[in-house]
Amino acid sequence: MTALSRRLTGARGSRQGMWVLPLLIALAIALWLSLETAQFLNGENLLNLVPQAMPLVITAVGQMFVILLGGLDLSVGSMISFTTAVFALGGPGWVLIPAVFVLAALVGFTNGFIITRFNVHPIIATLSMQYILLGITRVLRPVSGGTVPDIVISAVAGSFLGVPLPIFWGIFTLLVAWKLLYGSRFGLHLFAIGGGVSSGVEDAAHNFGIADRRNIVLAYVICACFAALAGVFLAGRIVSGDPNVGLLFELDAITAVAIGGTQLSGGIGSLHGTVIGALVMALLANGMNLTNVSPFIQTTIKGAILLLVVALQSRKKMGL
Amino acid sequence: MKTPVAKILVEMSEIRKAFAGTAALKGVSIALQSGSVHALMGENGAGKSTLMKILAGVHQPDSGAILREGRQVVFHKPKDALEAGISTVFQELSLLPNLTIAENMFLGREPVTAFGGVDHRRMRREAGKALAELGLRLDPGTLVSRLSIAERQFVEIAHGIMTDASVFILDEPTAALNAADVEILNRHIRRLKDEGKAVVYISHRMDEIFAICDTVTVLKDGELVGTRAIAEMTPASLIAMMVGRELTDLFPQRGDASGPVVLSVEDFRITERSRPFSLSLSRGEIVALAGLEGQGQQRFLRSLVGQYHPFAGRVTIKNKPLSLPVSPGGGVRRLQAMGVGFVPEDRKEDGLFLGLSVAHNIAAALHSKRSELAFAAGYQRLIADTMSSLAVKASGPAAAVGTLSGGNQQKVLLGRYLCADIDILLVEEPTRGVDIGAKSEIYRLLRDFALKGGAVLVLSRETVELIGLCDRICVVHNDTIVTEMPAADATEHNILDAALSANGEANGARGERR
Amino acid sequence: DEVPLLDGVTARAGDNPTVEAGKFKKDAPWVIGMSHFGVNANTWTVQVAHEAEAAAAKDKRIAKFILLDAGFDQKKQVADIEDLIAQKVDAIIVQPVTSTSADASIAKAVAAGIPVIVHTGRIESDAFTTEIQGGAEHFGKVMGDFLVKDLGGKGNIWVLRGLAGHPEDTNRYNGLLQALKGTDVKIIAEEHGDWQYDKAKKLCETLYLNNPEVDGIWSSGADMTRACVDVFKQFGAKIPPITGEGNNGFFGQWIADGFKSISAEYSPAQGAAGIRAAVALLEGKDLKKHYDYNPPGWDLEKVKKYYRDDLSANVWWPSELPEDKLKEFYAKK
Amino acid sequence: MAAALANPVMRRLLRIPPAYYVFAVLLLVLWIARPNMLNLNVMGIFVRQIVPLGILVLGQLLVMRVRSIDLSGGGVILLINYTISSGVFPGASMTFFVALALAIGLAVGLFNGLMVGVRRVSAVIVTLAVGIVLVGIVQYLSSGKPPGDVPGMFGDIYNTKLGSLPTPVIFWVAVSAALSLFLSRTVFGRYVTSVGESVQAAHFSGVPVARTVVLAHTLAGLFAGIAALVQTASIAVGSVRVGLDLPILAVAATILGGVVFGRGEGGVWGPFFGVLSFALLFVVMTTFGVDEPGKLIAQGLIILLAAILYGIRSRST
Ligand SMILES: Nc1ncnc2c1ncn2[C@@H]1O[C@H](COP(=O)(O)OP(=O)(O)OP(=O)(O)O)[C@@H](O)[C@H]1O
Ligand SMILES: Nc1ncnc2c1ncn2[C@@H]1O[C@H](COP(=O)(O)OP(=O)(O)OP(=O)(O)O)[C@@H](O)[C@H]1O
Ligand SMILES: O[C@@H]1[C@H](O)[C@H](O)CO[C@H]1O
Ligand SMILES: [Mg+2]
Ligand SMILES: [Mg+2]
Repeated sequence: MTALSRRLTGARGSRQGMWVLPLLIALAIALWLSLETAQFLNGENLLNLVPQAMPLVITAVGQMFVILLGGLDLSVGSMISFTTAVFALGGPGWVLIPAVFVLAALVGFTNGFIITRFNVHPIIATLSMQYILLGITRVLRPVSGGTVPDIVISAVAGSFLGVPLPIFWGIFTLLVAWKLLYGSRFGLHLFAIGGGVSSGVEDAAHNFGIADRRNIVLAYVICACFAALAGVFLAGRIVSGDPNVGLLFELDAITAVAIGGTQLSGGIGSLHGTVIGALVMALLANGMNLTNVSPFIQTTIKGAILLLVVALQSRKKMGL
Repeated sequence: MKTPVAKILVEMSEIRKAFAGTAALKGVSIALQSGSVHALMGENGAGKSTLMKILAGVHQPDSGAILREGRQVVFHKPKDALEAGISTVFQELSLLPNLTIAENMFLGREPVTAFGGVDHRRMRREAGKALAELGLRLDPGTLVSRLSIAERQFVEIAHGIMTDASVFILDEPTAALNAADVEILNRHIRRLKDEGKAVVYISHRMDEIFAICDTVTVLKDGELVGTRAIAEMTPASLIAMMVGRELTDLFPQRGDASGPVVLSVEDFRITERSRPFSLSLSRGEIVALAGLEGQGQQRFLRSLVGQYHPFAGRVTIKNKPLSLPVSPGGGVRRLQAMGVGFVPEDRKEDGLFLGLSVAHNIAAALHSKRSELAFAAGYQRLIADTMSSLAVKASGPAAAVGTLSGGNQQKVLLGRYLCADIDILLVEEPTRGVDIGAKSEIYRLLRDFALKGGAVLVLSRETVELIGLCDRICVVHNDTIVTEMPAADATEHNILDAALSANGEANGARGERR
Repeated sequence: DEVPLLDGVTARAGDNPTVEAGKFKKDAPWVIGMSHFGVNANTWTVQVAHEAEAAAAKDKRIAKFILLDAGFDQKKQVADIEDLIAQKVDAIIVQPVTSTSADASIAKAVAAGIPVIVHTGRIESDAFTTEIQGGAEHFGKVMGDFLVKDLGGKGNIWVLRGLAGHPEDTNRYNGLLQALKGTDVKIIAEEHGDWQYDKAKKLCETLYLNNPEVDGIWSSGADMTRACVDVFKQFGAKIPPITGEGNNGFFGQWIADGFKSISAEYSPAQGAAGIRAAVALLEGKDLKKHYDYNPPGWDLEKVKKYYRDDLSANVWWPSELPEDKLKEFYAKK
Repeated sequence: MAAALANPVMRRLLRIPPAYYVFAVLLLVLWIARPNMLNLNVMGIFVRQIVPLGILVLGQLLVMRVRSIDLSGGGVILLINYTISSGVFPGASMTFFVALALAIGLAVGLFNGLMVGVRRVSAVIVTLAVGIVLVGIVQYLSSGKPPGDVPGMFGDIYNTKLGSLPTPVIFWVAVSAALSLFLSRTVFGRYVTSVGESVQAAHFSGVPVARTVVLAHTLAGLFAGIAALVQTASIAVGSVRVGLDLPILAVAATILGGVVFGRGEGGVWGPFFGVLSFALLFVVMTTFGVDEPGKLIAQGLIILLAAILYGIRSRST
């Protein structure tokens, strides 16, 4: 029994954190839904689920990179709104699409630079950035509107060989993230830096000759770029620019990462866990709609399930 | 043995370094020769680690120069030093717990595959080979968080010496190792030397210095005392050079150990499969737990403070039973309330509040006796007394403990328990990384504590220390006590003998580590 | 024969096609879905949900009424509408979060043959089946006209706006600007109070302490008017002409303190109107594509008729909730 | 330069939390632009606006010093506001409501504390989730009974003054002083410092680590309960939504005040001035008529610059 619960919750002393239990929970929700309502397994609904979950999957995966370092990025929500606002400025896709990623990289770089060079706590640095970006977004686009390049709209709504395009967005996101995290020295260095931070020896990785600052900056750049990717996706989905579309999304992203077993103290976590975390949240939202749970009680249920999943993830270390 | 022409690989000249106003190095020069092992000696806080951290690129000197094979170099960061062929095993363990052994060993210089990914297979293979050369049978895929301190130390050493460098710095690599392990390390140091590398070896263990070093440089209070060939030195003259006086008696006189029993352990079984044992500790007595690494001595001690659940047994402290298992969260407090102090071996991780003042560190255990809502006394007097009786070298009680040298940190840690109202001490590694002068002081402190009616149970990897300090020695093997002997009759040889050949099964020194 | 949707709602003049009669006709029982922009934004938004639920409960032909809450999240509204389509509901009522975000999913619903009714907000496309446009410009202009008239076309005003970035806020503000055009009424301070009491109170205190000389206050309604009136009372100052909205707490204040005001109308019963429109379409009745909700402002006389001393500050007028519901929800103990 | 840095007085000065100089600069700006506003009457009113945040910050700094965080404050405030305004306790007395509010705060804080300190789950997520659940409970309850009026006595007390200062402000100062004394003088204060520096070392020196964390969270819950009472008194009516940004703002004010996870150089007064800085920032920006985007950008830049300055300084020492 204890061995089993260890297996499920623990993988204590593993680097992936706890992801089996969230996976079981995701499966349990899916099972419950398919028994509860015929509409869940219906093709149309399953096709809806992918684009519904996609922005969260993308943003959470980006967020995971900085959380693995023991950092946090509260500016991703604003980054998403900002991206849609830039899109709605008008202009051809081949200009706007590269432009938003350059801007995102710049924002991520600024976050990382401030955190590493000036010793500013990530929460403060990225919270400030959240305000600043939101301010700029409101200047660019005081209210929602404008048009989004057609190519973006069709890249979200269309399909290829009968497979809806959002699926390819997902595959692309996961491939890129996988390569960065598991297929490069950078990924290993992220774990190393985060491991040092979480064990209280901030410069442990630095003493191994790892370019810690550069890697930290890079992680924030990656996080911002994934947020921008989610912004591009959302711009295509809501077909306009919107200054509020990303509001509070950073909290959803952090929650998804945490549900998936990645530890906020750094060094422990996994890509698949993060995807599972995002899926738990998306399934929950979709499931409550399909089973006609009253909107007055949906928040409580969502919170309670979060609480449950997290409460089962007891860790060795105390803290954030 | 061929003797290649020795050349100077590194020269550090007139190095100065101050931390927040206090000078750690006041113009020290040192030259490292190829094919030579260079000992760096000095009391705690003399500046040895600081000098080497400068060479490793961790700190930057305030002034002075580093010459690498005659050319001046500047190391801004550790990576620069690594790239210049200088590899370091740091004094403080700094492996990353969430990475595997192989990853730790190759961190910062991982081999890559054709696709740009980390070549894990190669890393494991080579790490496995390196570990095997050090006589370790560990899976290179094991996470470091699962290793014991000694195993970590070995991994750290493996990381440091299995590199393609020409200068190797080993800052107290043997602090957590036992004699057999030290011998393995020495073999490798000799190999490096034969390959024409320069090795800097920092240790407080005199025998090691004389066994493998060629040259010794002695520092005192950040100043260079001198550099000599080991061949010209004797242990006594080296100590004299370090402390400015001859140290006659390292160990204090033994006392009278016939007081009443204060701690008795009966039919104790560490695990389900281990054999039961009993142990008693009397007032005025210092008892040792000896044995090879990982034989259960630490597990036993820590099950008294609740970190482990023993399988069975009865423990009585001053005639009051201690109900087992002890709660993991409250065990330390429980024992403190019964007058028992526990001093953990890893002072950096488990012992000290590195960022807080000496005063806070010393007083920490005193507060625990009172209710949360009670006023916290200042204990200025007691803190000052403790600092002076332990001769803690610090700018004052407000100095952060993390800025003290290793030996002084250890004194602060012991001071915490000595000044609390405690009459039984459970001590792990009382002198890890402590210089010979401080060692002697610590031994005296523990003996004084016993003489005043206290009782001490000590666990240490240094057999000589156990023999010299204690009254009785219990040798632990395979999770049970196999022999008990009066320390006066014990020798390193018969302890090792008992530790190795208990039950007639001849376990290799490096047998069941895990 | 016009379908009565709500007092004050009229078919738009000019180019206004009629929805093909019988196009969405279906036999009862019906399932109607509603995507609410944010049930729990404030007590007004809660009441809209209650009004809709009550109206749906009254019509026995509606077998199921599914209320979904976007929580002011555009992403969620898109997902909510998709989920309603997947459930194959018979009609979808949308209160758009923004003027554009729901466009694509509304088009999707219509393509699936489900009629879509849009109300209390507007969207930029006309993919919907029918809309009851809550006239935000009109609302702001009614307030602005009142101030212009009361100040004799000249004076300095503060502007208390709602949630920045919210179309309702921008459109009401645009209505104000229309009213001010060509007059000598000048905006000397303009701040966002997010329609909330606490934010508006901070703002009014700060503005007052900065410069108490103000001739009138344009408040975008909700709970900001009450806050600003409280500030003037706290300083013992004369309350300048100030605009408000149909909130019972504000009504009580107005009646008690007798300052000059107007109450722009924006009934939470639009929730019920949406249900009626959906029913009309399912019954196969004629509906126009565009309806406007541009009711006149209320003066103190009308306010006195609606004000209920026995109910809490959080009920909004006019309401269609039956008396027992009003009592259940809002009775002061 | 090195010599100057070595001077202990100088080192002390350089470690002053950013909140103090942000406050000083804003005060100077206001003094130049609107000297007439710099009197106790006016300032008292401005400060009163921020008292709920100020009290919430007291709890935040406490949990941050034991390396935790509490994001559930918004939910606590909302739930208490709802219970007082919804009439679910008809005819209850003021004392009852105060006791109820404190009990809710304590209970939520205790729960957070047990989850963080005993079960050792992620503090960010667990307190976020608790906040969501509390908001959800209010949403659920308000579907049957929307919030209504708050007993008049709350507003009456809120509007009183002692001398020329509003009572809520004096109350805030008093509670802050009490916490400051509590932390600097009691054994619990030492425990907080110890746990913040090293959980392991605290454990082995006999600090009841879990109990310290639980108590810190419980007190934070209590402060949230008190903040809720003040907030409710200031609105005088029930609501279904409360600023979700309140806990995050509390974190920001705490960090500006020199308290970060584990370390507490700014004590209680650093974060106190962090809150005051936010109050002044709002006043200054409103005074200058900065528009909404401008406010956001200015707020972000000021927090950032202050943090950068502090970061550079604390690094150089
Ligand atoms: N904690 C610290 N306190 C004081 N100085 C520091 C600290 N950490 C780093 N430095 C100094 O800052 C400088 C740059 O440090 P670091 O090696 O991190 O640079 P970097 O540009 O990030 O290198 P890389 O890109 O390889 O990570 C060095 O001179 C280093 O000594
Ligand atoms: N990072 C630091 N900040 C401030 N002071 C420091 C720092 N590192 C070392 N010191 C101080 O510099 C002096 C030399 O310390 P160092 O660690 O080099 O001694 P050591 O000779 O290695 O001693 P030990 O044998 O105990 O390891 C000590 O007084 C120590 O307190
Ligand atoms: O749009 C609504 C209403 O217009 C009301 O004024 C309250 O706040 C807003 O959310
Ligand atoms: Mg670096
Ligand atoms: Mg050293």
